[in-house]
Amino acid sequence: MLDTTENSETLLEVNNIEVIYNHVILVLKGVSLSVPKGGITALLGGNGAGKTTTLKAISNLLHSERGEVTKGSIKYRGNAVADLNPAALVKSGVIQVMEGRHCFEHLTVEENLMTGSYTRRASRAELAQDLEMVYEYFPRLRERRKSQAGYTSGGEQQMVAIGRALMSRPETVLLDEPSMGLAPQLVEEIFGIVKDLNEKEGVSFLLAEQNTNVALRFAHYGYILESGRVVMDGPAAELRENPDVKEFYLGMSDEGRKSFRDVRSYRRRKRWLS
Amino acid sequence: DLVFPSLSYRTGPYAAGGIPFADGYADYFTMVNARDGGIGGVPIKMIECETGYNTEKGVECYESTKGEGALVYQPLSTGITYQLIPKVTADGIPMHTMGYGRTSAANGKVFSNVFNYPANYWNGASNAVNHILDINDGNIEGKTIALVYHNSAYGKEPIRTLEELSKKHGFKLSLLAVDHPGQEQKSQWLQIRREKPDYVVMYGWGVMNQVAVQEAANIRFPMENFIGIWWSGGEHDVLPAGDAANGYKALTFHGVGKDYPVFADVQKYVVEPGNAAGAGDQIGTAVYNRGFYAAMLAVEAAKTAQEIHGVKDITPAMMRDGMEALVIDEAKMTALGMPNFGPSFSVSCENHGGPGLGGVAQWDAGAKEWKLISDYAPSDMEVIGELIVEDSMAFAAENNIEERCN
Amino acid sequence: MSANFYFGVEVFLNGLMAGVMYSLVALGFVLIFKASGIFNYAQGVMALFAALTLVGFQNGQIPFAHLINAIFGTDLHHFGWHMPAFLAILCALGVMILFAFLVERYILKHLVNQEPIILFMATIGLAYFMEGFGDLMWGSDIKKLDVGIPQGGNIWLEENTAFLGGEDFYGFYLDNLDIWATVLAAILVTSLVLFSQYTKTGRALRAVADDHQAALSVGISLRSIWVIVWSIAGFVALVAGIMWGSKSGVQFSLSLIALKALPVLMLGGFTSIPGAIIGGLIIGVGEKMFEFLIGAPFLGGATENWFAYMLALLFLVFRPQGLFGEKIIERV
Amino acid sequence: MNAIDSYLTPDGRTIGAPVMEMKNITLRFGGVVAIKDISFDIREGEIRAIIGPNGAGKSSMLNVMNGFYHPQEGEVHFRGEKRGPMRPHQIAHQGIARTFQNIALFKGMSTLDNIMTGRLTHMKTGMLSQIKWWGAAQREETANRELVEKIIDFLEIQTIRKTPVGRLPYGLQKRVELGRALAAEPKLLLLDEPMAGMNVEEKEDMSRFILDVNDEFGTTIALIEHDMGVVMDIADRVVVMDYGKKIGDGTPEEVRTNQDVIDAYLGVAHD
Amino acid sequence: MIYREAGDFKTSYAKDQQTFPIAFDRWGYFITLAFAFLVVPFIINDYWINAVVLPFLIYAIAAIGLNILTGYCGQVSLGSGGFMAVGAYAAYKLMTGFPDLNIVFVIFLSGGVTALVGMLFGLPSLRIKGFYLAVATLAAQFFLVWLFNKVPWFYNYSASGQISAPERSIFGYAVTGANALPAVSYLFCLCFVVILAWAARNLTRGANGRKWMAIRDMDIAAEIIGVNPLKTKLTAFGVSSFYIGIAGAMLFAVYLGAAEVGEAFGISKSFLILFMVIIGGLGSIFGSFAGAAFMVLMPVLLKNVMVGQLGWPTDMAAHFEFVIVGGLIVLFLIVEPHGLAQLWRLAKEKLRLWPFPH
Ligand SMILES: Nc1ncnc2c1ncn2[C@@H]1O[C@H](COP(=O)(O)OP(=O)(O)OP(=O)(O)O)[C@@H](O)[C@H]1O
Ligand SMILES: Nc1ncnc2c1ncn2[C@@H]1O[C@H](COP(=O)(O)OP(=O)(O)OP(=O)(O)O)[C@@H](O)[C@H]1O
Ligand SMILES: [Mg+2]
Ligand SMILES: [Mg+2]
Repeated sequence: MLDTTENSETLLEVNNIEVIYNHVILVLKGVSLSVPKGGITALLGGNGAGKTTTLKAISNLLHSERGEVTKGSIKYRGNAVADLNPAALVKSGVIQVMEGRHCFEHLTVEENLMTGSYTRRASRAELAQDLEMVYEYFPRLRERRKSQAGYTSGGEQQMVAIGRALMSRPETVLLDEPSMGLAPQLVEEIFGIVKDLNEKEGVSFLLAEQNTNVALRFAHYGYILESGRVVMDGPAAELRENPDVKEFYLGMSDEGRKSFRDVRSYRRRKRWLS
Repeated sequence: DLVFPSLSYRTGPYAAGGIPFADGYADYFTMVNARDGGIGGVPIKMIECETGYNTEKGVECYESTKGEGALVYQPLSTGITYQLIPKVTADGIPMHTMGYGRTSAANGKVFSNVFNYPANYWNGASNAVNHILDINDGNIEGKTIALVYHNSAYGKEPIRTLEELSKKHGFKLSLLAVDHPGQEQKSQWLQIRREKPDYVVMYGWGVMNQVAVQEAANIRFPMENFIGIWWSGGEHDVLPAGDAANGYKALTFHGVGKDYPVFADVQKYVVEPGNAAGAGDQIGTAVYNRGFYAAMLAVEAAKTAQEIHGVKDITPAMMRDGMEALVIDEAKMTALGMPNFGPSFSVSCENHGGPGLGGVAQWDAGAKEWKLISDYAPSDMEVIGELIVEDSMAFAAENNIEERCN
Repeated sequence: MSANFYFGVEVFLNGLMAGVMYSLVALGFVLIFKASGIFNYAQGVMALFAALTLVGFQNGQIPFAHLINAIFGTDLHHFGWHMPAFLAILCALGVMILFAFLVERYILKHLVNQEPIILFMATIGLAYFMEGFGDLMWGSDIKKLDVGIPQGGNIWLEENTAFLGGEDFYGFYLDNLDIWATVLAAILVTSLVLFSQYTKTGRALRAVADDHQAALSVGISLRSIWVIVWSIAGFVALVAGIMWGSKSGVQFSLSLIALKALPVLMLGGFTSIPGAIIGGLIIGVGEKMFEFLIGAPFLGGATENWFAYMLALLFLVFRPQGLFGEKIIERV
Repeated sequence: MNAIDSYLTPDGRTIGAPVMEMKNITLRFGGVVAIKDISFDIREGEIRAIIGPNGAGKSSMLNVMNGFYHPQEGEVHFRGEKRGPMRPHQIAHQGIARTFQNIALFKGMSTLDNIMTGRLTHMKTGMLSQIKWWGAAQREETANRELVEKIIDFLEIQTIRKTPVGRLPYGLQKRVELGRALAAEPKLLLLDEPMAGMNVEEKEDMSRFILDVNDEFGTTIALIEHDMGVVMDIADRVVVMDYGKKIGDGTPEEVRTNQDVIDAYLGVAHD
Repeated sequence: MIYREAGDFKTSYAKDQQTFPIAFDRWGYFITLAFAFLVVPFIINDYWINAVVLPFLIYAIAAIGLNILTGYCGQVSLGSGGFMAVGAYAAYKLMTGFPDLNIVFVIFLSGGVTALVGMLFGLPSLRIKGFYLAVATLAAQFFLVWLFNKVPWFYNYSASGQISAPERSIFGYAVTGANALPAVSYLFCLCFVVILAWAARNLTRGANGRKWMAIRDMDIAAEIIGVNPLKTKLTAFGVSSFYIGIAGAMLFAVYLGAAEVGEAFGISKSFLILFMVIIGGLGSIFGSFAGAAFMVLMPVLLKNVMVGQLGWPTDMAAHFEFVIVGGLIVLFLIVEPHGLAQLWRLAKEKLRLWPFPH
């Protein structure tokens, strides 16, 4: 595993941001995090913690949801993100894979993938090669390349969404729940791909994940978000050893993995809340 | 002040006709104020209110102006007229619908407050047929006349009359409806091309007129056999078709062109001081003259009212009496600088519609002007009168109106 | 064959031609819908505005003269030049592109990711606005538009087909203007189809229509897409404005041609450029033939307006997405 | 197929007669064969899992069960009767409710209203008494509201009762969707990846709910899930699909050790 | 704290379901009603009633109707003008055919007739959706207008095809015709508005409303949870047309007094009502009122300011009116796509938090 902590440059810096939806709903209450170049950073947390919101704030997609960053700053390579429109951001190498797939329903799978290369000036041959790469990663997509994305299964759409992002040859990928709805085998594969890209091509990742187990296995560093605040952060290996994380995010108790059948509704209070 | 509201429409689909009319209506009042210091010394106050040819806005305009002591309404829209008939009757304000509106309002026995002198739609239909009769030495047995009409209350008005006349004169009538706004009339004109009617009479308004003239030119229908009602006889209706429109005829009940002494006054008292309504470029056009004429009739009626009641500051009720007693003769018009500008006629309690005299104007594309080619000739009151009685009595029955003037 | 048959054929041909005229308007709708999922009600007003601008340039009218005169008491009307048609068209096109920029800047930008009906409403608001604005700028009187396109029956055709139907038949009547419209439409459609199917931008257009947010997320700049599309739509509006304006003069009613384009759109499918043409042909022929065979003889005429819609409705019941529209994806 | 009428689960519950039987179902979309000749049954009171790789046809299978897709071949038997051609809403009235893989909540409505829609199949007052409101309509509304409030308590979503669901985070939306399905008091509940996008803690909760529903109301449940831990723990029997075919069927234990299943789906044998 | 809901606890579900759960709102509502019934009739004059109040009330009914269809059930309709025409002509035929029939019945019956016609034109909605449906409803608009224009039976064979409302009275007071007193026709309309708004509220808050909204938000899912789409859409079309028909009947009989179908019930009417619904807020009864008020008042206000106060030429004022109304519509949509009702709601949320920002 790459050691990323000290000397590598910080690509993305989120500084104490506050996000409000619809002028009234305060969702992020001061979130700070940083993504180092060449690192895989995980953003963990329960439902509604604000992971998606954080990612959207970074990729500047909040506007279209009537959300606003009201405090704090987000910098990519030292430039304030707020000044860039989403397209410019993609051009400078940041791409987001949105939660819930968001494929272009009426475009075929292949056309969907091709839209990923929209900001690139690449030759046909290069594009064909990249397309080939995506198909290598997801052979299932090759079979379905001519069908309209709207008719593919949930998992296939997830693959399309990820493949589409890869087509932009990004420098930083914001992955929102990539494992959602994917078969276990494929989850492993996807994280394998993430790791691959990270190690071979130096792509940095910020990934929001519920599947803490896998996420922490592949990430270098993790942040845990709860109700719009970062409650804990640290190198992935350390987080994995934290007893609270173990209990609440990895589903382990002292005796090893608990059975889902045995959990009771009763819950222990999380240490950081006390 | 004597208040004359002008329910105009300078916007919307019928603005092309609404603008010149409103200009003419306004300019006459301006002229009277500047030249004579008003009517009998009382200045005129004209309140313009934009209706956009929309009935609801028309009502709003009516309500907002009637409180000012409006003397007479000239709504320039058949739709608004229908709306206002009960209202003006209840409020005791007269309404003048000149050459449009509810034709049977000519029956003063039923419609106490509505006037439509000097001519109405049915007169127009008969005038057109009479003109055709004239050309054909009084015999049009077996000929075909096609009516191209705006598919609305207005356009449908002449149908009954024409049907009666066709029975009487033995011509064949063929009806062609054109839907609002009338940009696309291919079907109708192909049908005309196919059926080759001898004459085409048109009841159009707005863009429908231009398209019809253009289409007629396109299929090379002989223009001199194409006769429009007065509302289809504006310059803007024929100009777009260029030379092809040469010879097109339109009915009229007032003078066309600028060749009247009164226009010198307009020039002097209205245009030169910079008080012309609108852009001031409409003077002398057919529809401008119509507005001008309408205002003249209103002023004359007001004068009559002042005479009858011996008061200068007349009320709407007095104005109504003035209108009912209005007499327009050649001497009066000459004195006004408008010799032969319109037919001579008089209004009475029973007859609010005047004699229904109408002339024919023909378009000279080279000179770009209308030329009056006939005298103001009477229409077939035998037929029309009967229809008017029938329709107005039906209205009276529906609304429990007792006949007046007995 | 009887003359009646040839009359039928003539009506049919003219129906085709009328259809082409409708298609010219429908194309603008399709472009914008395809590219952004916006049902642009303002398309008709855009055609009017484009035509007004064109005439204004041609005649050297001073924009807002009326307003200026009213405020400053001046008496301005014309610059006093007469611009050649070609130059005036270019200038009008420039104005339409500027318009596209402004629409993006002040309206669309703020409405990213809204429901289609909201965008639709915004375009109606825009239509209102432009209607008033166009009138303020150029005046609401009727104007004659002439860029040199010939009008009137095509005599050559008429003379050379007169022998077909015997004495009562004069030969086929086709309006020269319509023939021109057909040529223009063919060129427009071909180039637009090529553009949207085979270019990167074309693909991006379709992506934007499906999902604004996702399009943003892959780096498609909605702003430039919208400016491009609205510019093209502005151009199409200009073409439609020229053709319809030559036919009926330029004035308010020109904006109502949008209503003639809607059934075409519905029948051809909101997202299909060829659909706009084929839909137009079907609607044109359908309404003219119906009026010829049934409407005028039996129903008292003026059936065209509703019949076009009914015809389209009938088609839709069998194909809810129109003839060539993208299938509506229904999944759970 | 299965000769036995009932069997006993490891934890001692009795599983009854088949509620739903799928017989030789084949479903095609143009050239794509989503389901190829699959048969299996779901028995009274059991939790039946359907697993398989992406695009295997699991969701399509649920869609066949609730009548949204009509298979080209094969029969569906519900409670012993063969099902004729029926519209999905009729099937809902027979007592089948479901949740969806891509959340299909009614975005413009509050949580409460969404769950109340689940009760629609049980609400019968006519239009006129609705207009009048006082009386029958209000009584019915209140009665159903009480039941729905129970479900809300049960799912622990009291605080978001009046929030429009569009604003809710993903996990809560899934819970609301479950609530909506439960509100219908279905005989058979179909769940399509109810736990996707949840972390372990939330999955534990969700598992708890599912088990409780099954326990307390005796609802039969068919469940699609990719988390093998969950499936192994809470399912009574598992069907495994791959490319539209059935490649395994049996208890979790049997399935887990089935080599075909390991190859096609699990990748490695899971603990 | 002026606006508060804290401390306003509900002890039963019935209480929780009431229309105005917050006491403050409830009182505001009662006061408005009392004002409308007890004060307005005495202070109103001819101008206000005819230019503003009557159209506002009548359009509010139509807007509620369309809101039921479009806002609650998600079916965009551009046929409202046509349906209003059905109401108007039905009223005309009933009034002239059965002179003794009470005007209240006439109006309700007209609504009923319109409901039937609306359901007929609603049939294609099972297959046609979204904008395709919107455009398809134009078929109804154009066809109905053509029909009423073409078939003389509808306008009792009058020469021009205009219909005019004969005088009818209730408790001896004329409500239609020229002799109706402003206060009488105002109260007459107000009663209808209150009853219909109340009925609409009841229809939309219970099972029916939920069915409609389910169809609106996701028709497939709705069908799968047991909503019969055809039946639901048809009831929406029916109820909606009922309201719109009543509005049409009143527009003709009480407000305009005379009408010509193409002019009074043309396509611009359809758009006008759709505007009201959207500006006001889809899926909100209050929004229907707000939208109607906006669209009726705004032009009158603008006109009075520009022509009356500033003395601009009428044509320029009219052009500016278009520019301003169009601009405002766009502005509203940008500021709050969910309409005035949502703006109001947000304002209340803010007030609730006041003086704290969040
Ligand atoms: N468009 C919106 N309008 C209002 N509130 C919103 C909106 N989007 C999200 N929220 C609120 O913001 C909070 C954070 O949501 P977010 O989607 O960021 O959570 P998340 O961590 O991604 O959760 P999940 O794991 O379920 O996806 C939630 O409480 C949600 O209700
Ligand atoms: N309506 C449809 N039209 C065309 N193809 C379809 C349709 N529905 C499903 N398919 C195809 O059928 C196959 C099975 O889809 P299904 O959604 O059932 O998969 P799944 O097993 O649920 O997968 P996942 O775990 O990814 O959700 C897929 O390849 C999909 O593309
Ligand atoms: Mg999220
Ligand atoms: Mg699935």
